[in-house]
Amino acid sequence: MPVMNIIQAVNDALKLEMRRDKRVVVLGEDVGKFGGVFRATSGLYEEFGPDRVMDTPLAEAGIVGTAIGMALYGLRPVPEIQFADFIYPAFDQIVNELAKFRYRSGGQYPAPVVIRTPCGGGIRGGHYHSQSPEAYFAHTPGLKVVMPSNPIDAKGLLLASIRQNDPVLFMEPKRVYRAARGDVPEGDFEIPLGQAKVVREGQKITLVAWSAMVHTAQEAADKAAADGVDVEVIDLRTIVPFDVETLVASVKKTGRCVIAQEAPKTCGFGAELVATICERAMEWLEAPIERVCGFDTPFPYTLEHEYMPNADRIVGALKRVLEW
Amino acid sequence: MPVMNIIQAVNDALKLEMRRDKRVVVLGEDVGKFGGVFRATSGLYEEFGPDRVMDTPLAEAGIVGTAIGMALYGLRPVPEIQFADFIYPAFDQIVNELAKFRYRSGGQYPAPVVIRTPCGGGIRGGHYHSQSPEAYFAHTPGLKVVMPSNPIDAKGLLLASIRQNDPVLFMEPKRVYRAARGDVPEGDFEIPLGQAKVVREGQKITLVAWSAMVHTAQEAADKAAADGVDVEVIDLRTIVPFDVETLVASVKKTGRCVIAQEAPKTCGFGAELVATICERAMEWLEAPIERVCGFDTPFPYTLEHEYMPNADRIVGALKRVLEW
Amino acid sequence: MVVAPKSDELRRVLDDDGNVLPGAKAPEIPEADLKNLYRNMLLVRLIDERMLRLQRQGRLGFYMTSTGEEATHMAVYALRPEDWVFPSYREPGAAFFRGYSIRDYICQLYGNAADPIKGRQMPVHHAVAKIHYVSISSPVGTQIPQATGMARGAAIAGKEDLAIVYFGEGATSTGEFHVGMNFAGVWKAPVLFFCRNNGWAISTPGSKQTASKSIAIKAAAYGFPGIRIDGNDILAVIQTTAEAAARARAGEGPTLIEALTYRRGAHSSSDDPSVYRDPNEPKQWEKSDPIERFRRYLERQGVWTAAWEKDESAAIEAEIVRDNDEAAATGAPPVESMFDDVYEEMPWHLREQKEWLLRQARTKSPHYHH
Amino acid sequence: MVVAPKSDELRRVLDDDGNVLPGAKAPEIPEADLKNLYRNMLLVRLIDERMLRLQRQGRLGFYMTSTGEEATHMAVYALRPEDWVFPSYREPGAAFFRGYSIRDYICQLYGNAADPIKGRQMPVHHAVAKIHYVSISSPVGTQIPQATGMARGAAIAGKEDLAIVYFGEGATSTGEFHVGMNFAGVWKAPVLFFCRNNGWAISTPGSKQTASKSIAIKAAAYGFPGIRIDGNDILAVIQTTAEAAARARAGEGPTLIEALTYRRGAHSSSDDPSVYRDPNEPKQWEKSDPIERFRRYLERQGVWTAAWEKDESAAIEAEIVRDNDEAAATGAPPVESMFDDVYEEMPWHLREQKEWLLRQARTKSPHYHH
Ligand SMILES: Cc1ncc(C[n+]2csc(CCOP(=O)(O)OP(=O)(O)O)c2C)c(N)n1
Ligand SMILES: Cc1ncc(C[n+]2csc(CCOP(=O)(O)OP(=O)(O)O)c2C)c(N)n1
Ligand SMILES: [Mg+2]
Ligand SMILES: [Mg+2]
Repeated sequence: MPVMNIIQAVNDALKLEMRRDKRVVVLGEDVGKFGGVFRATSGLYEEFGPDRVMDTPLAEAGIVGTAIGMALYGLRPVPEIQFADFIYPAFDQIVNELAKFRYRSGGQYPAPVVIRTPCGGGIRGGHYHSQSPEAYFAHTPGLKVVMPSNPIDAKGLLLASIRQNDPVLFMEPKRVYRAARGDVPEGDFEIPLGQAKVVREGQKITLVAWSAMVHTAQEAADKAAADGVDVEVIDLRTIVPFDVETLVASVKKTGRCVIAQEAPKTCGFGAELVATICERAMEWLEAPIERVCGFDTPFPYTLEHEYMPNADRIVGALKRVLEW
Repeated sequence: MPVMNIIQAVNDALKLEMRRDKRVVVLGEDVGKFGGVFRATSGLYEEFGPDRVMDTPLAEAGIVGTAIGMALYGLRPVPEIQFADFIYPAFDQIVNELAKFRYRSGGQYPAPVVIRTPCGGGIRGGHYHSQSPEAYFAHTPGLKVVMPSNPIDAKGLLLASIRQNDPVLFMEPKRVYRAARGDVPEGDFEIPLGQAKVVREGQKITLVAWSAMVHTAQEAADKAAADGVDVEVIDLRTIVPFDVETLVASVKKTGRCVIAQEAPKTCGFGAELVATICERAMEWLEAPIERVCGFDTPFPYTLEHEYMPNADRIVGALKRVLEW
Repeated sequence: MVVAPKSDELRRVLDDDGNVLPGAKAPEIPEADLKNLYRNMLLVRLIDERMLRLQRQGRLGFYMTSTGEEATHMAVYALRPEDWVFPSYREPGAAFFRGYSIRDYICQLYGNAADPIKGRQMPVHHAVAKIHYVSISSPVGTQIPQATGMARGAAIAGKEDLAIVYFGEGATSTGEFHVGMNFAGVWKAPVLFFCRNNGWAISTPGSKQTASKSIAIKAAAYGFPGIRIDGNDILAVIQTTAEAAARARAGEGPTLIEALTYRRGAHSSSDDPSVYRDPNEPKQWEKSDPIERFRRYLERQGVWTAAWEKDESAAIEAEIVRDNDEAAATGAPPVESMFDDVYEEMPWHLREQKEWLLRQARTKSPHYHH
Repeated sequence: MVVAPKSDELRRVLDDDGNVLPGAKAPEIPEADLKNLYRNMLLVRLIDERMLRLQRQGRLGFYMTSTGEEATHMAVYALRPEDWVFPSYREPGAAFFRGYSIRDYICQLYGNAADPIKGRQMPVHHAVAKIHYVSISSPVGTQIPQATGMARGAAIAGKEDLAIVYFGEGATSTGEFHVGMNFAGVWKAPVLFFCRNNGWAISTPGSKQTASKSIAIKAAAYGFPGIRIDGNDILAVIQTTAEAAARARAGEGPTLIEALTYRRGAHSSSDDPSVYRDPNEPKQWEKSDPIERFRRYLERQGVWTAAWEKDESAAIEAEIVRDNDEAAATGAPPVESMFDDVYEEMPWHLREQKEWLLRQARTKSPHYHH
């Protein structure tokens, strides 16, 4: 099996699906000849031409709005938003239009659009090249939100996303775009949406993460293991709909839970996880669930490593919850 | 003391502050001669003229974007977004600009803008005249989010919001705009942001709500009282920053909690409340906290009363939590 | 060929009395089609009157009329049935012309169990996929880039289909108008931008909406032609739309059509224009009523007779009454339908919420019967 | 008076050799000012070279140059000091001209403890309130409606202040451009829209950005004049800006200035133009280099001498080196500063998060020393 990084895995999935399905088109800023600022679409323009790989004017509302129209026509658009931080000009098209088209038309107009966008900090990107806005979309019925952490999931989940018929926010962990490498099967395979993955089995405490935070969580679990603490790490992979069985089963087993979230704490997706676990496994909990999150400030530049949850901070939380 | 409804209280606060402070200006769609589609700004155009009460073109991004510029110049703009459902075209100006101006400039550029907008369902408004998008803003550091439920709070909180120096999302409960009436002091007074109000004292269980849901919560508490269940009802009034002391103290007292939220359940503000309470009062909880919320669908038209939390549904939750 | 006009130039075929103007040429339209066009405009006028009355009687939650703007709806006559219509809330005639039934129309207004959109949206937010009439949204302007994308999609698929998108002059102030027009210009997408300039956006007059000399002139900012026409002149509407469609199909790109008309009624049943508008203003527009002008033209052509109109009106009225009685008697959609169509398949959390609600529904509560 | 030009008309004062063109008239500028303008353009050129080199050496996280566009920065010479500048990330010269210090500029790039914005944003996102230079944002176009609002605010307050807003041609595709321009037209706001049309938006050429004949022509869509000028001709920039400012102060409303220039460097230090752009294209623009053209003009005026430039360059270089060494040696802002300025007063949740972090910081962790 070839070893790929996440960029290569995404690129591979796009090429594969565009060869397989003529309806798949890509559009966005600089996705054409340039292949995208992170090069995730490189080679597509050369292979599929300007009709299926479209450089657009600088307008996210236009990118998503026109993608919706293409989807209504029967195409399979996969627009790219250059950074998740720049998705807000398209917010109305996403939450009021894309998310509601199927429902508001009584099922007559499904709009299968898969919006790819890199998210997260750790690349010295400051306010506007670091954000993790998944909670906004998780709170929007009609959208699915997929957040892979590694190459094989990125490929399998992207293929599955393009082939299903609901709108998907596909958020890619830019901090580990190249750092996260792994074996990725050649050719066609899918990883179904809505299934979490236990990336490390453990008995004492459940540690939940998604996107780039999964790597920080694993680093923390390794450190904890060195202190003899046996942590179970869950990579949610899809946050809407999320895999409640796997999550609750793990917490019932361990009786303790820590959630690692890069986004600001208040009203982040971690809060939903805490609420759900408490609704379903309260009597199994031996300690309060702790959230290790980004702070409730805009994403800073110089102090980004102080801002972002790191392994030490997660280890601290694991200890506190275990010793509670 | 005169009796007012919420529209009159908001109108009174605006007139009062515009007389007191020349820097206060109002802008939005149809806010001028027409006085706003809910008439909250009626009479302002006649009294203060077209320079301080501005009908704008149909563009929310323009309304908020220009309001930011006015605030940077030293004015006190109070833009109106006609319905909260139409705020998303301004989402980028609100979350990437307004919320971050002070921080990103190292404190050089505060942007005190108070965005007024009616929210919530129950007026047969369907998808686009019923939404409660507060969670999006609660997850955005730099914004304050104020959601009064009654006339006196609406006036006092609006005056306080316009006078402090941070951006505020001031969301008004349109379902009870006219139905909620009460004594409102004439002239000047403020209700400080960040303070919840115990609107009904009780011993057995804490019921938390904000905005129009407070009235549904009180109706539920009355019904429960008829069954001899003694419910404490908290009106949060401000959700960012919310009054954690009052909330946690109440839960520690009662040991049980139900949260009533009109917005869709997943990743709503209620989830943050559950998570916060569990972090701070887990050992006092005698039962899991239950959330009674809007369902995770777009806001429907015909079935809106089935969609929205009602007193019966809240009573059911109170019973379940008490009997747990 | 459409050419960008001087901003004050206004294309007309018929004068206010329904005479073909000197120098103008009426499009060739078979008699049956002329009658069908007239009949559909009449239908809009009559159903608007009826439904507004029902709304005033409290039997409908909300309503919006098109009175005085019916000619603009008939632009679709110049298109093919496969072409796509992205409507706003004020062009029901375009749906009727394509075969949307009075029955479905009224059921949508009631949001009842027979509503094609299952009671999901407010009245007048129709969606009719089988006639390529796209789902109407309240947020103003959002359909504009969608139409551009649809048209671009058709071109990518190698099809000849085009899209027409309707909107008011207020919508031209939105960012969506700008991005939809700009993408269309760059892509030379086969899309027709049809602006009903009816003078008002709720209480906001055109003069407060934009300082540009016209709406048509805005097309120059995107590199394609804009043309201003008399929107109460059905022949000008059809002729101009046909020319723009020919351009689009020839690969020459989009056209912006500004149809000057007037919103004679209130913005909606929730609105009260007396607060902000001189009541004489709407009156002045009655003399260029699009239906009356067309009627006079048809009469001169020997196509229209009073007897024929009497029969048509009676037939329409009867159908409206019958379908309204049936719709009013039809119950609400089943509670459980609220959870359908959020996604193609219902995920666990919605399934649970649905089951929970159905359990509740079985317990006594006034809310659960309609 | 500014008049809307034919889209192909281009206003120039200087030819590529720095001669005043026949029929053109050079604005009256005192010698000291001419030298000051030249010096500031030189400063931008030199500091860009230095900082880009430091970035390549890995000593700066990120950088963006303005090479070849320096003349556009000098539009502010035609304004009053109280007027407000809404910059994008590519007009540092406008800040230098108003007195922003090299020291503060470099400290911002390092995001160190002496950074005027406290290390909050990426390099080149300056904010300098004392010279009315508004906080730079990454999201393209967002400053445009803000500038309109600021200008409208000044008018409401009865002041003569106006606002100038800089943006690239890519920004004209955003919804923000449209709403900012449209509000300004309706309000006749005293705002100058200054578009640096440098041909590229990262890898996207102007031809893929819009199909309009020019950027200037877009002003017609908003009812005010647009004018296209040679953006590498500092005298055309100053003259046109002065005229537009006079219009604005006279209450005649906004003007759109399209300054034709060229992005000779990469979009940013993260960009590699060789992937998408013919390397000869930038070369061709070197012959109309704005600094060299101005130099030749000044030389003819007897204002410029090689010796003077040598001294100025040396002084600038020395200042840059000194301030850079100091900035590089300055540590990061204190960890606790991360929680300031989110709100005027710190609410409980941020206070708790701050205290929690400070407790952590005291525990050993590689992350907490800089
Ligand atoms: C984004 C958005 N903002 C505000 C509204 C409220 N609103 C509904 S219709 C309307 C006026 C639309 O005017 P116009 O586009 O001219 O269409 P017309 O009603 O005249 O046909 C407004 C402001 C909305 N629906 N969507
Ligand atoms: C809303 C938004 N979308 C995308 C980006 C990414 N981006 C940064 S600069 C840029 C190109 C801007 O081009 P232009 O406006 O011409 O300015 P120039 O860089 O040429 O000076 C893009 C696409 C962004 N910063 N903001
Ligand atoms: Mg209108
Ligand atoms: Mg550019």
